[in-house]
Amino acid sequence: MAKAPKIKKAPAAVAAKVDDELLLRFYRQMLKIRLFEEQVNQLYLGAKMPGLAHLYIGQEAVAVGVCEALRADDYITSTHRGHGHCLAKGAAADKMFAELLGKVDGYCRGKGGSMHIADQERGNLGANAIVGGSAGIATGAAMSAKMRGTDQVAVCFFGEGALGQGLLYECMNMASLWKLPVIYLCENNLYNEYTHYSETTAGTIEGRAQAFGIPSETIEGQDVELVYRTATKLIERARRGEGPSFFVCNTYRFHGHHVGDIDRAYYRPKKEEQEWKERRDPVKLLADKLVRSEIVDRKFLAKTEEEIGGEIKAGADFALSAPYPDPEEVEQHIYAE
Amino acid sequence: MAKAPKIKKAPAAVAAKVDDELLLRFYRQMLKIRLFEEQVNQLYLGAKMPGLAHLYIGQEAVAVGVCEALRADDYITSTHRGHGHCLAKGAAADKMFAELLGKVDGYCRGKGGSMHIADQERGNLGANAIVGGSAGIATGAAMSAKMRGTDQVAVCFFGEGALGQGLLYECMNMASLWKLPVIYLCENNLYNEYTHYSETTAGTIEGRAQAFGIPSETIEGQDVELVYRTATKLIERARRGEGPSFFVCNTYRFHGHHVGDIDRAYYRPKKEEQEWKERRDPVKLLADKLVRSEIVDRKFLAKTEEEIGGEIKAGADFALSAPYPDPEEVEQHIYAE
Amino acid sequence: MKAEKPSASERVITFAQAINEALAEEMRRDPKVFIIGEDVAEAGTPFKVLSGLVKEFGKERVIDSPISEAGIAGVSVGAAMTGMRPVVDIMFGDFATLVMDQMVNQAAKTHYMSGGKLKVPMVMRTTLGAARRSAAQHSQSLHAWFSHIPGLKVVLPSTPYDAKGLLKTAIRDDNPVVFFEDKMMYTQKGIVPEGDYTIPFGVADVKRAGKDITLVATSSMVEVSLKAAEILQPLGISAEVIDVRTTVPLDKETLIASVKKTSRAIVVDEGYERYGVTAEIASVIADGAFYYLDAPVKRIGAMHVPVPFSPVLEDQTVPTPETVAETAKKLCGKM
Amino acid sequence: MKAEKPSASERVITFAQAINEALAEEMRRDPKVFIIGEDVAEAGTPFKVLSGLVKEFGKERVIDSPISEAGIAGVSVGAAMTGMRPVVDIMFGDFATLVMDQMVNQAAKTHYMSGGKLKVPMVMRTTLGAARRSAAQHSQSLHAWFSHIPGLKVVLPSTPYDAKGLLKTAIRDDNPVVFFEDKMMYTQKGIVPEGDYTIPFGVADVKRAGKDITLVATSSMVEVSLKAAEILQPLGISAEVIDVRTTVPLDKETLIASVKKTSRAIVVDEGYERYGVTAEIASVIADGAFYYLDAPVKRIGAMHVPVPFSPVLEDQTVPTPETVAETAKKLCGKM
Ligand SMILES: Cc1ncc(C[n+]2csc(CCOP(=O)(O)OP(=O)(O)O)c2C)c(N)n1
Ligand SMILES: Cc1ncc(C[n+]2csc(CCOP(=O)(O)OP(=O)(O)O)c2C)c(N)n1
Ligand SMILES: [Mg+2]
Ligand SMILES: [Mg+2]
Repeated sequence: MAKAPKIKKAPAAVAAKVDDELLLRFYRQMLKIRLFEEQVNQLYLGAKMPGLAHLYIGQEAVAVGVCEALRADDYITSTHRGHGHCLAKGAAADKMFAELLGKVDGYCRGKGGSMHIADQERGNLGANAIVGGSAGIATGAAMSAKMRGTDQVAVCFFGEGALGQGLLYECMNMASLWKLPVIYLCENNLYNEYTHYSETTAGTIEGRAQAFGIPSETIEGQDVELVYRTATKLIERARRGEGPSFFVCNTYRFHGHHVGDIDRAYYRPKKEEQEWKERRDPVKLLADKLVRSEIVDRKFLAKTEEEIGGEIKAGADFALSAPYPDPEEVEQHIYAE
Repeated sequence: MAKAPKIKKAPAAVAAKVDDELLLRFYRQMLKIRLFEEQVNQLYLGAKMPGLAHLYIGQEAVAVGVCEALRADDYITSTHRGHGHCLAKGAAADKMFAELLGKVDGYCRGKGGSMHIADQERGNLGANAIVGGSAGIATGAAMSAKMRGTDQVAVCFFGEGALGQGLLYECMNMASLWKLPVIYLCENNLYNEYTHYSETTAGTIEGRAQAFGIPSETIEGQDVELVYRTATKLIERARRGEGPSFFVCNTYRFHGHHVGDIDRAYYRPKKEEQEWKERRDPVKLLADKLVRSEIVDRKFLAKTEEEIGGEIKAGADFALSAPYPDPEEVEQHIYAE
Repeated sequence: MKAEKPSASERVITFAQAINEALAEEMRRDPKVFIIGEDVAEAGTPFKVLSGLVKEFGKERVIDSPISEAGIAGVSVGAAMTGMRPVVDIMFGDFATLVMDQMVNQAAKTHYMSGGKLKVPMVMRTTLGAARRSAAQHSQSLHAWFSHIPGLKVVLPSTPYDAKGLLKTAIRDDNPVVFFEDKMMYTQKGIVPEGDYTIPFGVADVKRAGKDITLVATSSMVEVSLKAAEILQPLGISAEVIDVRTTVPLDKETLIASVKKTSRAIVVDEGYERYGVTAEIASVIADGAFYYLDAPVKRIGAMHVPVPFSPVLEDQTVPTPETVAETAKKLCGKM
Repeated sequence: MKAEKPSASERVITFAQAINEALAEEMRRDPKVFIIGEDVAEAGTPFKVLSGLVKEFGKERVIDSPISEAGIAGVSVGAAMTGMRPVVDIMFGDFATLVMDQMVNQAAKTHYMSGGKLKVPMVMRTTLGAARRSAAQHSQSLHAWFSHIPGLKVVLPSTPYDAKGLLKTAIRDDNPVVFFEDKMMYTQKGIVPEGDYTIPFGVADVKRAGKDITLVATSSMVEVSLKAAEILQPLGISAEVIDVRTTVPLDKETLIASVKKTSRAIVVDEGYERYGVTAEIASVIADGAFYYLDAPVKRIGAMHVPVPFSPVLEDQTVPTPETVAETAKKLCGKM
C-alpha cells in the first residue's frame, strides 16, 4: 500500500482532504481494472487463457464510481463485460485471474469463467452471459432486501444492447410498482457487439424508464467523480425506500467487443476510437486532475502504477501456477445439498 | 338487409348523408357483435358450448371503429377476447358459431375454438390465447407488407394486461426503427383478469410507446365515431409509410372475464359496472345519437335489431346442427404439405 | 398404496386444498416463503387453488403480479439467491415457454456456475393436462423440457396426499424445483393428514402390486393406469402400477426392479409422446431390465398433435384406461 | 457414404461457406426469402457465416436486429404468415430459451389451429455444441426441446454437403423448421457441389456400413462416431454409422433395419443425456428391433451437468471417439 500522499494544499481544506483520499482511491481502483484487463489481454494473446473475454478498458469510471458509492452488503449484477464490476465491488485480482484460467482457486472454482464470475461475499450476484439476463436477478435481490427489512440496494449493470430485451421492461414495471431499491445502470458504450446502438435503439434511452415512472439520469460516464456523486444520490434515494431509478452512463470500450475482435474499422471508425482514447480516457482524466489539483505528483502516480502493476502481475502468476479443479468436480455442485 | 333509412334531414347535407349511412353501418356491426356475444353466453349457459369464452360486450365501438377504417386486405391480430375483432373485420356469424362449438364448418374446422379464431381471407391472422403473443405476428405482418411493397397496414389488438409482456416492447422498438405500418391498439378495459390494471401498470400507458418514438393517442373508446376518425388518421399515416402508432381506447367489459366469471364484486364494484352500462354503453350511445340526429327512428332500430337477431339466431342454429369434424382430422394439418 | 376408504380419523380434502394447505403450513413455518403470480391474491388464481392465503399472509407475501411470466420467474431467481424462498405461480404450463431463460439459463445453472456458492431455492408451480376444451395454447404438458435440464428438479404429484407432501419437500429444497399440477385433478379428493409431513424426491410409489406387467405413469396418467389395471384384472392380467412422482430425480431402481419381476412395461404420460418423458423412462427400463423383458417396452403419451379444441378431436389425444389396457393386452399376448 | 478424396471436378468448401451458399442461392431464387438476426449484416454474425450476403442482397434482406430474440422470432412468424420466408438467426442455441413462446405456441401451432388455413414457412437457424470454453450459457444443445413439439421440424446437418442441401430444403418447406449448426463444425471442410441440390427431410444417411453394431449419431457426434468406428475396426468390430440428419421427421425404418442387422446399437448426441433425443431414438430402436437385439441399446449424450468453463472439466462432458468405442467394445463383449 502506497504511503499516504503528501498533501501540498493548505491544511485549511479539511473536508477536501477526504475527497482527495477518495479520489486517490478511485484512481487506484480504476487503474487496477485497467491493468487487470491489459493483463487479461496478454494472457489471451499468449494463449494462456481458455476462451474469450470482454474487456472493460475505457469504462472503468462507471464501475468504480458506482461501486464506491455502494456498501459491501449491497448487491450488484453484472454482464459478459464484468471484470470491472467485480473488481470495483472488491474482488481480489488473483482469484479472478484464477477463475479466468479455469483454476480451482477461482471465485467459482473455475466453473464459471470470465462470463460468470460471481463473488457473493461482496454482494456480486454474478456476471451473466445472457444479455439483459440479470434484470430479474437484480430486481429480485432488491425485492428480497425490502422483504427482509434490510436497507440493502441492488445495482443492475447492463449495456445499452440489453435495452432490446423485453425482460428489462417487465422488471422495471414491477420495480416501480413496488418501489424496489434497485438502480438500472445502463452503460452506453455505443455498440451492441458490432452494430452501432442507433441502429438498434428507437426513441430515447431514458424514455424506456420514464415510461414506467422511473426517474432517470444521463451523464458523462468517463468522469468518475460525477458518476460517484450521481450514484450516491440515486442509491440514497433507493435506501430511503423511494424506489428504483435509471442511470445512463455514456462511455466507450477502448478494445474490441472481445479480445479476438481486432479489425474493427468496418463497424467503428479508427478516428472515433482515437478521440475517446486521447480525450476521454477516464484513468488519464483522473490522473491529470490529481496532478493538476496538486493532490499527488506524477512520481507518486508512477509509484502507484508500479505497485498495482505488481499486484496484478502477482495475481496472474498465482493463477498461472494454481491447480485445475479435480476432474471429479465436474459432477459436483449440480444440485445444492 | 334493411331498406335504406328514410332521411328526414334536408337534402342539403349531402356529405353528411354518407356519414349517416356509415353511422348506421357502425350500428349494425356493433349490434351484431352485441347479439352474437349474448348468444354465445346463452350457448354457454345452456351447456351447448365446450369450454369458455371471453365476451367482447361493452367494447364493440373499438373493434368496429377500427376495422371500419381498415381495408379488407389489411391485417389484424386479435386476442382471447377476439369475437368482436373477427366480426368487425367481416367474418360471418354462422362460421364463427360453428368454430365456437368445435364444428367442421367453423373458420378453423373446429380446431381453434374461441381463442384461436382466424379468418385470413379477411386479413384476420387470428385470435391468440397468449397475452401479448400476437405483437410479433402483427409487427411481422407489417414488415412483410412493407417488404412486398404493398400499402397494407396491420393492427395489433391487445388488452392493457399485455403491457406486462416484454415482447411488446421488443416489437415496438423494431416497428419504430423500421417505420413499419403497424398500429398497436391497446383496449384498456381496466382489468387484467381479476386485477385492476393500476395494480399491474406503473407509469403511463402512452409512455410505453413514446419511449420508442412511437406517437400515441388515447381516447374514449365507447364513442365509435371518435374511434373511427382517430383510427383513420393513424391508418393513413401508416399507409403513407410514416410508421407505427399506438392507440389507447378506454373501454369496459360489461360481463365477466369469461362467461363463467359471475361473482365479480370482490374485484370490481357493482356500481362501476352499472355506471358503465348505463352511461357508457357504446351501442346505446350510438342508437341515441341516430335517433337524436333523426337519422333513423326507434322503429327502424327495432327492425334492425330484429333482423340482426334473426341472422344471429340462424347462425347459432346452423352451428348447432353442423357436423363435428371427422375423427381422422385430428392428425391432419400438423404440417403443411 | 394408500387405502381407498378413509378411516374415521382420516380427513378427505381436494387436491387444490392440499396444495393450499401445504403452502399455508410452509408460509407459517418459514417467513422467507412467499408467493408471486398473476391473480394469486384476492382471486386465489383462476383455479381458486390459493383462495384465502392472502387473508392470512397479506399482499406482501401473496403478491399479485403483472402479466409478466419471465419477469416474475426472474425476480424469484434473484430473491431466492438472496435469502428468500419464492413460490412462483405460472398459471398454465403452456406459459412455461416464456420463462425458459430464467429457469434454465439462470435458476438451474447458478449453483454450478458459482462453484457451489450461490443457491436458488425456489419453486415454480404450474399446470399440465388437456381435456378442458382450452385448445392448443392452454393444454400442454411440458415437463419434458424441464426434466432435460441439469440443475432443475421436476415434480408431478398424482394425489392430494402426494401434492401436499411433495410441495413441502419442494419448498424446503435448496434447488429450483418445477412443480406440475394437473388442472383436472384440482377437484379430486383424497385422504390428506392434517399437519406436517413430507415426501422425499426420487422415491416412486407402487400404487398397485401386480405380476404380469408394469404400468409406469406420471401425474394425470396414474389414475388412468389404475383404471386400466382394473380393466385388465378380470382378463387375468395382473398389472403393477407405479407413479414415478418425480421425473428428476428418477427412481430407476424401483422401476427396473418391478419390470424384472413382470417382464413387461408400458410408460404412460400426458406430454407429447415424441421426445417426451416416456422416451427416457422407457429406455431406462429397456436398458436396466433388458435380460428380463418378454416384450418391448411400450410408450403412450399424448397424441403428437397440437391439442385441438373440438371435443371429438381433443378426446382422442389423451391416453385413456381403454387405450392403455388395449396395449397391455397385446403386450401380454391376450389378443 | 461420400468419397473421402474430392475428384478434380469436386469442390471443397467449409461448413460455414456451405450455409452461406445455400442462403445466397435461395435468396437469388426467391425474393421472399430474407435473413434477420443480430450482427448478421456487415459483421456476417460472430461466426462470419453470413459474410458478404449483405453486399449482394442489401440491408433490406439481411437485417441487423436489436438484441431481441423473442421479437425477431415473433416478427418472422408474422412475416411468414403473410407471404415472406424469413430465416431468423439465433446466434447461440442457448438463446433458444428466449424464443420458445413464439416458436412453440405460435409458429408450430398456427397451421393446425387455423384448420390448415395459415402457414408459417420460416427457418430458425441456431447453433449447438460445447467445447469452446464458453461455459454454461453458450454451450448447450437444446434440439430435444424443439423435437418434442408437433408442428416443428428439426434439422441437424453433420457435413458441409448436408448443410447446403438440408438448408435449401428447410427454406423451401412450408413449415417452421429449426436448423441446428455445430459451432465447431463451421471451419470443417467437405465436398459441396456448386449450384442447386436439396436433401429430403426424414432420410437418414448411412455414413459407414458395418455388421456388428450400429452407431446412430446427430450433428457433431457423427464425426465422433465415425472416428469410434475407426478405433473399433482393428479390434474386429465392424460398426455401421448412421446420421439421422433430422430428428423430426425421424427415419425410423433405416435405423431399425440397421439394428435388425447388427443386433446392437448406441445412440450418440451432444444434448444433455437425460430426457434428450438419445432417449427417443433409443426407445424407437429398442421397440422396433426388440427381437433382434443381443444387448441393450446404449445412449451417450453430453454429461448431465451445466457445461463448465474449466477445460479439464468441460472436456469430460462431451462424448469422444474413445468413450463411444469403449461402450461399443463392452456391448460387443470384447472386454
Ligand atoms: C440474449 C443474448 N443475445 C445475444 C447475445 C450475444 N451477445 C453477447 S454481447 C452482445 C452485445 C451486447 O451489447 P451491450 O449490451 O451494449 O454490451 P457491451 O458488449 O457493449 O458491453 C451480444 C449480442 C447474448 N449473449 N445474449
Ligand atoms: C402469457 C399469458 N399469461 C397469462 C394468461 C392468462 N390470462 C388470460 S387473459 C388474462 C388477462 C388479460 O388482460 P387484458 O390483456 O387486459 O385483456 P382483457 O381480458 O382485459 O381483454 C390473463 C392473465 C395468458 N393467457 N397468457
Ligand atoms: Mg454496448
Ligand atoms: Mg383488460
